[in-house]
Amino acid sequence: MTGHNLALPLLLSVSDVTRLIRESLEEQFQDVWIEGEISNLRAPSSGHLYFTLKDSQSQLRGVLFRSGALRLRFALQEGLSVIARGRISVYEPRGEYQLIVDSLDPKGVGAFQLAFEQLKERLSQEGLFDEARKRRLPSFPSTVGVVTSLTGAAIRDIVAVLRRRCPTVNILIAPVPVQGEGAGASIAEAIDVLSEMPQVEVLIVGRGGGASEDLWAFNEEAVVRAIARSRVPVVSAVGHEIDVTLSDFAADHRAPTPSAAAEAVVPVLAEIMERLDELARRLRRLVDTMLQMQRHRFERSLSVLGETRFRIQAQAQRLDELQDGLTRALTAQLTVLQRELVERRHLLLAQGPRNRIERFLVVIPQLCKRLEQEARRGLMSRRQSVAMQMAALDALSPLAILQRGFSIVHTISNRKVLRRASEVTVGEAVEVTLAEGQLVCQVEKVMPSSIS
Amino acid sequence: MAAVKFEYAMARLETIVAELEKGDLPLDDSLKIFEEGIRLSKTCLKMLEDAERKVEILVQEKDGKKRIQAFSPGEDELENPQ
Amino acid sequence: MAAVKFEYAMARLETIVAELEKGDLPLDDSLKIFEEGIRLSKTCLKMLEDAERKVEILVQEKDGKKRIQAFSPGEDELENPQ
Amino acid sequence: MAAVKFEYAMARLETIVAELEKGDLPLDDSLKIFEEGIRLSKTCLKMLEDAERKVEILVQEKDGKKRIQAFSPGEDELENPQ
Amino acid sequence: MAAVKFEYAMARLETIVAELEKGDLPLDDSLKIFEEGIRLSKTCLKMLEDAERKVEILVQEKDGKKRIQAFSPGEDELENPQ
Amino acid sequence: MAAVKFEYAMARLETIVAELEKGDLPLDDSLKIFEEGIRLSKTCLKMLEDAERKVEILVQEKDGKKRIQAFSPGEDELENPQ
Amino acid sequence: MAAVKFEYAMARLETIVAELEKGDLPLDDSLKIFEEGIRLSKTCLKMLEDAERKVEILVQEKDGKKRIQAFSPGEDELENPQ
Repeated sequence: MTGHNLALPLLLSVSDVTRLIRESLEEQFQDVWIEGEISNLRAPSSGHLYFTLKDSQSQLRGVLFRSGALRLRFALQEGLSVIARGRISVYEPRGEYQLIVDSLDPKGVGAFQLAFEQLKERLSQEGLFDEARKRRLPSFPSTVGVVTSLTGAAIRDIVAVLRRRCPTVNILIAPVPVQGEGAGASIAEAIDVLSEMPQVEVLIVGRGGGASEDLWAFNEEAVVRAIARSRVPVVSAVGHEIDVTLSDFAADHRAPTPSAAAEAVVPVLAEIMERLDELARRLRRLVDTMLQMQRHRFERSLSVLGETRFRIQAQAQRLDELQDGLTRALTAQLTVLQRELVERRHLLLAQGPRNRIERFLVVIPQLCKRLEQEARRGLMSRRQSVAMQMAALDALSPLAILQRGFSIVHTISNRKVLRRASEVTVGEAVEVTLAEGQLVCQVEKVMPSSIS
Repeated sequence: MAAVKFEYAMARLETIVAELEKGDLPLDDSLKIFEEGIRLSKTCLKMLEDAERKVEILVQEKDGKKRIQAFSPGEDELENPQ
Repeated sequence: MAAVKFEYAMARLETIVAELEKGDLPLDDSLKIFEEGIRLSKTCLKMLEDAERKVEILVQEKDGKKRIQAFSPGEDELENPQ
Repeated sequence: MAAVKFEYAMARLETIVAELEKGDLPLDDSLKIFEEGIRLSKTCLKMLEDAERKVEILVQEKDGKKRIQAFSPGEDELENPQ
Repeated sequence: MAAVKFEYAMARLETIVAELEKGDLPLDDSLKIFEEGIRLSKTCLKMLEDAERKVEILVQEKDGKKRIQAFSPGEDELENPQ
Repeated sequence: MAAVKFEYAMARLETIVAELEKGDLPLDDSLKIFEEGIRLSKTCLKMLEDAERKVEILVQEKDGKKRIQAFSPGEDELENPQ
Repeated sequence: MAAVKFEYAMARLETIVAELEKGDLPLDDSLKIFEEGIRLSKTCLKMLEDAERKVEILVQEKDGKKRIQAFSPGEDELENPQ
């Protein structure tokens, strides 16, 4: 805000003036410490934290960028008094000035908060809050230990939920004061005692909601350490969901409310019973199924085994066929042979000597007939020849002259035909042959001259 | 008769006929051969008759046998062991 | 008879017939072969008849057996051990 | 009978028929082989009939056994130790 | 019987039937293998019947046991120590 | 029974059944394995029935106990020290 | 009851059911774990039935000793949580 600013041109754009204001502010408020109370806290997903620092009269917008926000050791809360350190700047798009925070420390709660932070830091270094230490809760404890006040809603809620969910569970309560002087020591002792009791399987440690100072006992080191060394898993249930204590960090399980703790510790018995029932049923069903399957498998094998009979019967059928074939084939051969034999016998009979015999029986009589004919004809012709000669002889007979009256005289003594009378002597007997008959005469006279 | 062959007789007969036909034989010779011719012709006739009879007998014998055979074949075989 | 072949006899018979037919045999020769022919024909006929009878017997025998076999196969086997 | 093969007999029978068909055999030879043929045909027939009978007996025997087995399997096993 | 394999016998029987069906065997060979075939078929039948009986007995035994088991499981175990 | 595993017996039975189903075994072999199969099936059946009976008993026992427990929980504990 | 953890029994039961579900166990093993399963389910049931259902409180005596005593803080309060 010096005079020479007046040397600026008369007409400035909004941007120009905003830029000039920013430069001016940044120059003057480079590193300031500001005390105030957090309000209008916003934590968008970017990780930057936006809030307003206020006191009784004024407000100042502030922003803690993501890197700074991650460095915070406590959770930034509405109404928290803090000492912020940073620089003033202008957010030009809106023309608003704001505090850009470098570091932020709590103010107001002061010693408590600091102790909390210091203890938390220390125990954390010791590894008390390590995730690896956290134990699984028993799924079905028979006895649940409860460390809380007998007065107040917490114990009521816990017992009611436990009984409702799991009527069989035993509940062992260690009543303790949960706020005020000595509360922490009582709580720690109760945790130790209950955790050492053999029947106890899980612990619930907690109380109902209240002011943050009222919850302080659960930030005490003794309580946190008792929780950490408990023989059995511990469920913490302090205040409401937003209330965070060191007990919560040390517990094996953090429940937002006492009711929630009771729910976390026991299952619903009805569900267990149902599960048990179901398992028993499945067991039975599985065994039945298995037996049925094996039975089925067995029956199938058995039925195939039974078919052996059919296989034998099939063989028997084939055998029958072969037997039939055997007889049929041989009978067929016999029939063929018989037919051939019959044919040959027919041929034999047809070609037998009978024909020839019959033929000859015809031929021979014919030959005989010819024989006879020839014999007779030969005789006949001869007879004719003889007859012819006889006829010729007859025609030429010297005796033919006798018919004309001649006669032939010949001597009886030498049968000489007489041609001369002198050839005979008187008294001699001569034979005279006539045409018919013969005469024997005696010569009486011989006359030698012829009759002329 | 057996000695005189039919054919010889016939030949002689034919010669005689030829001689006679020539006619130049004395009567007594003619008479002689004429007579011989007559005799020969008779002989021939006789031979022929004998032959005819024999043929007849053979034929009858054959035919007769045949007829008899038809009734008693066994006996026939016994009577004619050939 | 066994010695005389039927075929020989038949051939001779035919020769005889031919001889006779030629007609130039002397009478007594022709008579002789006529007689022989007659005898041959008888012989041949006899042979034929014998053969016929034999064939008859063989054929009948066969048929007879067959008929008998049909009724008593066992006996038949005993009677004809071949 | 075992000595004479049926097929041999049939073949011989065929030869005989062929011989007879040719017709140039002497009568007594043809008679002889005819007789042989007749005997062969009888022999063959007998062989066939024997075969038929045997088949019948074997088949009946088989079927008979079968029927018996159906009623007394135990005895059957003792009677036929194979 | 144990020595004769059923399959061998059946195969031989098939061969025999095929041989006979071809029909070109000599008669006495045919008769011989026919007889062999008949004997084989009897043997086979016997084997099959024995097998069938055995199967029958085993199956009945099984079924019988089953029924018995239903009433006295303990005894059954004693009778059949496997 | 303890010595023979059900699974082993069933596996063998199934092998046998498969062998029989293939149908290419000799008769006597198939008879042999059939017999084995029958024996195995008896064993298997017995094992199955024993198992079924055991399951039945266990299940009934459980149900029975349950009912008894409802009336006398203390006694039950003495009888079944687990 | 304390000795046998209910959870352990349940877990084992689950394992058994899972084993049986896989279905690749031999019959006798299956039967064995089935029996075990049945017994486990009985045990679990028994544990539940045997549960005492106590609500107790740890009380500090005057002498500093701690004592457990039954607690029935306004039953009405417990039974009717708002």
